[in-house]
Amino acid sequence: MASTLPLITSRNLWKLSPLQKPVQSWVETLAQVEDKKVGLVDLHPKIFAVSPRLDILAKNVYWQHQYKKIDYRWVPTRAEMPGRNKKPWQQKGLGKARHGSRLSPQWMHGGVAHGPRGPKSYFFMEGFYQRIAGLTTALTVKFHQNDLHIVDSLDIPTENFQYMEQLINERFWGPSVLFVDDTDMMPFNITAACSKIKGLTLMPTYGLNVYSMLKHNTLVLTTKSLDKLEENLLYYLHHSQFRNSPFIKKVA
Amino acid sequence: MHRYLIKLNKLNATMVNPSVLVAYSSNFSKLSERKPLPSRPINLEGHEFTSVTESKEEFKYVKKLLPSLVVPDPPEHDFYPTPSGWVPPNNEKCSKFPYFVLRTRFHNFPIYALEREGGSRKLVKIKRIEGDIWKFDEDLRNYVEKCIEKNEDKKLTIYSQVNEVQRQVMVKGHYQDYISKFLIECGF
Amino acid sequence: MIRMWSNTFQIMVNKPTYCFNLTRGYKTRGEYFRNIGYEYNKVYKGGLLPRLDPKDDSIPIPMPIFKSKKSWSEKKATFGQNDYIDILGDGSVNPVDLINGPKWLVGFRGNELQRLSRQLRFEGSQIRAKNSNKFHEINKRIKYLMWRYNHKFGGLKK
Amino acid sequence: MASVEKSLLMLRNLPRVALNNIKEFPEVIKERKERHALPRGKDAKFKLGADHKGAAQRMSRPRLGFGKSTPGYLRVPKEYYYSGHHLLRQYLPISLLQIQRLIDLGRLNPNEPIDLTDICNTKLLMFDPNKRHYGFQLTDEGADVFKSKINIEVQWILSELTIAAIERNGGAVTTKYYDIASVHAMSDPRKFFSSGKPIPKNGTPPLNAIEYYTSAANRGYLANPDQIRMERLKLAQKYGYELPDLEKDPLKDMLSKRKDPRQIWHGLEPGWLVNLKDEVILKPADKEWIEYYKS
Repeated sequence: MASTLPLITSRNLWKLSPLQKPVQSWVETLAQVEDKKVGLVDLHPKIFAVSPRLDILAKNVYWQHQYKKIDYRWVPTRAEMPGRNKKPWQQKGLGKARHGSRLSPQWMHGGVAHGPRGPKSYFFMEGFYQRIAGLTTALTVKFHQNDLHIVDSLDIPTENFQYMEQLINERFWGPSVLFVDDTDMMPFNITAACSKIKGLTLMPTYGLNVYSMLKHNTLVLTTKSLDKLEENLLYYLHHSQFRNSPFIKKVA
Repeated sequence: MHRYLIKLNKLNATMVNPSVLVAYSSNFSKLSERKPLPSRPINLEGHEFTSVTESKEEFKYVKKLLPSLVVPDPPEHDFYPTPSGWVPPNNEKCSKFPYFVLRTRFHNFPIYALEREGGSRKLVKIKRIEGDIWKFDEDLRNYVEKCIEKNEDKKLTIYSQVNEVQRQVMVKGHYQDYISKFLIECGF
Repeated sequence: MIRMWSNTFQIMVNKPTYCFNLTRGYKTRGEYFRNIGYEYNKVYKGGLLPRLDPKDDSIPIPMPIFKSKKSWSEKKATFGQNDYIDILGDGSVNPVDLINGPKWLVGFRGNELQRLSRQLRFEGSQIRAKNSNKFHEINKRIKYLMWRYNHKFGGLKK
Repeated sequence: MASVEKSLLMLRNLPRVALNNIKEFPEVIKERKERHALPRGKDAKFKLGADHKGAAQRMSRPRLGFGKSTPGYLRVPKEYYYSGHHLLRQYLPISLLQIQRLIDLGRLNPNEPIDLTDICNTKLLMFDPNKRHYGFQLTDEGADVFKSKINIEVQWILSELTIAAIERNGGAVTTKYYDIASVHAMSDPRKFFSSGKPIPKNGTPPLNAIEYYTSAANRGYLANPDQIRMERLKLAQKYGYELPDLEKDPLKDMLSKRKDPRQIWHGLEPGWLVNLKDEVILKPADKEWIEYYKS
């Protein structure tokens, strides 16, 4: 059983402006099915109480789809069609339509006029601070819709997936849950349990992104990943370097 | 000299990447005769290197050159405003208002003077406004109108546009000085 | 082929029932009755000969069998992972380095002319050595695009 | 009360935010669509800005500047304003007001000599040596507001007022030339040290700059110190302020700290190698090496 004493009572928030009040959240535990609160934690208002700009979320999701997308479709034009290109029949006298080549676009098996042309990339980089705003807005929206739960650690007693199902039903978590921990190697039990149920994914903190947060119904953060998240986001929110210069790819 | 440099590259981050050594010939006309250069790693055997004296004390000068990129908190001054006119936020004053304006990461006010249509339309944008934005807009306009009356003894009405979703106010006319005075008086 | 007792038009189920997707939220397919009383092939709607038998109610073009979208496959569940690795990671990795694709396209966007000339710069010598026809076609296409972008449509890039 | 809390409260009653119910602002979507759309309605019937038939519609007119008897590049007279601009040296302006604000906010340390690296480390200005930025020039905006005692080293000074403003408060200013290699090193020390190159030896100023850096009026680093002392007195009388005596000043050694003409950082000599990983400085003992890097 989890220790009766509250695990975590307070966290010092870095660069907290006195004008803003911190937001508070429960700390739960996965050690048992019933929902037992294990502590109370302060969350930084600059990350978890940001004005919910859903259009920034839309921009980030659009960027996540586009910047990696490479379209490999390709069709030959009439100039690239294989085979001979003789005039099908004489110009005049047969009463038929005049044609210069069998490979023009109106012919069957002819070339394509304006078809998709070869590997095409849709790369662009969303602004650096737009992406940070995307992360903070997604965290704020998740938290204020009761979809963000903070746990002490991802260890569960058994590797049986029914345990996870009962836990999720008991606590009214969404059918799909995103577990985020600070380590690369997740504990064995939870990986075994989550691999059997569709919709439960495990992710390290550096893998967190706006699309996954919106795709999964609930987001479960461990306290360690919460600290790492706040530390990184606040580091860049108080960074002295202007980072809005466009991304310049180093030519090979 | 050249042989010496090769060894030192291994000391720091970038190892010499063999694939970089492959040279692409840009002109394709004479390409068929020339084969691309074989890429082979640099072998370091057979080079003798000079002796090096190591010293750790002088490294403190190097540390001074690599400060953290985070903007530090401003130091305590004995009286405000400082010579350059900077005033820290004053908590007692600002608790009286139902709104407040956060500072930028460089501890300045988020007031930006903009120009549209090549300079014929002058605007001032105030960002990062929290709390009741409509009340803030009202007080701001009254304050600026009073300032104009006092300083330039002209009766003017100030027009402004409130963007509630983006927490911003756009004021017509370059009155950033009066606006910053207003924010200082509010203690933000 | 399971055929309902009445002659009214129903969706024919030409595969055994195990193909229904268990996670599907709605009733199974066979339980709906649609277009009751409508005989599909009674009125000739044209189309290639031979004409369809009016008494035969089967659909000329079979409906695709329902397949669930598998929206929780491993690839889809972790789509977008590591997109913010330069912010949440230790700053040494950039999401652009994780894009896999042709070398001349990763981290680049341009119209066809720019893509082709960049492809030549990166892999021109290898393409020429391996596939001289493709090399010739690329150059031919570049010449045509240069002409089109500079002379057609008054400079509007189409 | 319209505020962030209100919008967050609203969120509690709205359905869960998911991929299918978020969208950008309608204006942004409309504006993005209109960018590529063809004209509709009354504009549609014209021929996309092309005239009626002939070369104008078929856009086969000769390109800009051609078509007349003499082509454009011969007809239009040429003025060589920018000839050789790519060879000139550029100095980013930084005003005394900005320096004072940086000192007030603790981003510049007034108790240490300030040079090009410290100003670059504040990342206030977009300093890029590839654009032939050779350093910073002090401008006199905010001269009367300036009140701190600093030992600053810049690359160019235009007006005497800036020198007077600094020396009135008991500070010291020198102008020093750095060649482009050392400017590359000084603008981003971390990147330079991780590139594995030895600390560069600063070159001598080019011919057209020697006269500037040797004159005491500009507090050049090659000027004679006695003449500089004399110039300080002249400025004090000209601008009517009482020149504080540097000898009795408690910060005397900091204020009089100068770099060797070949040196680019305080405490580090050219030719040394810095190993960031093991935090160690390597001083080669090769005779030929020492000879080359001896100032």
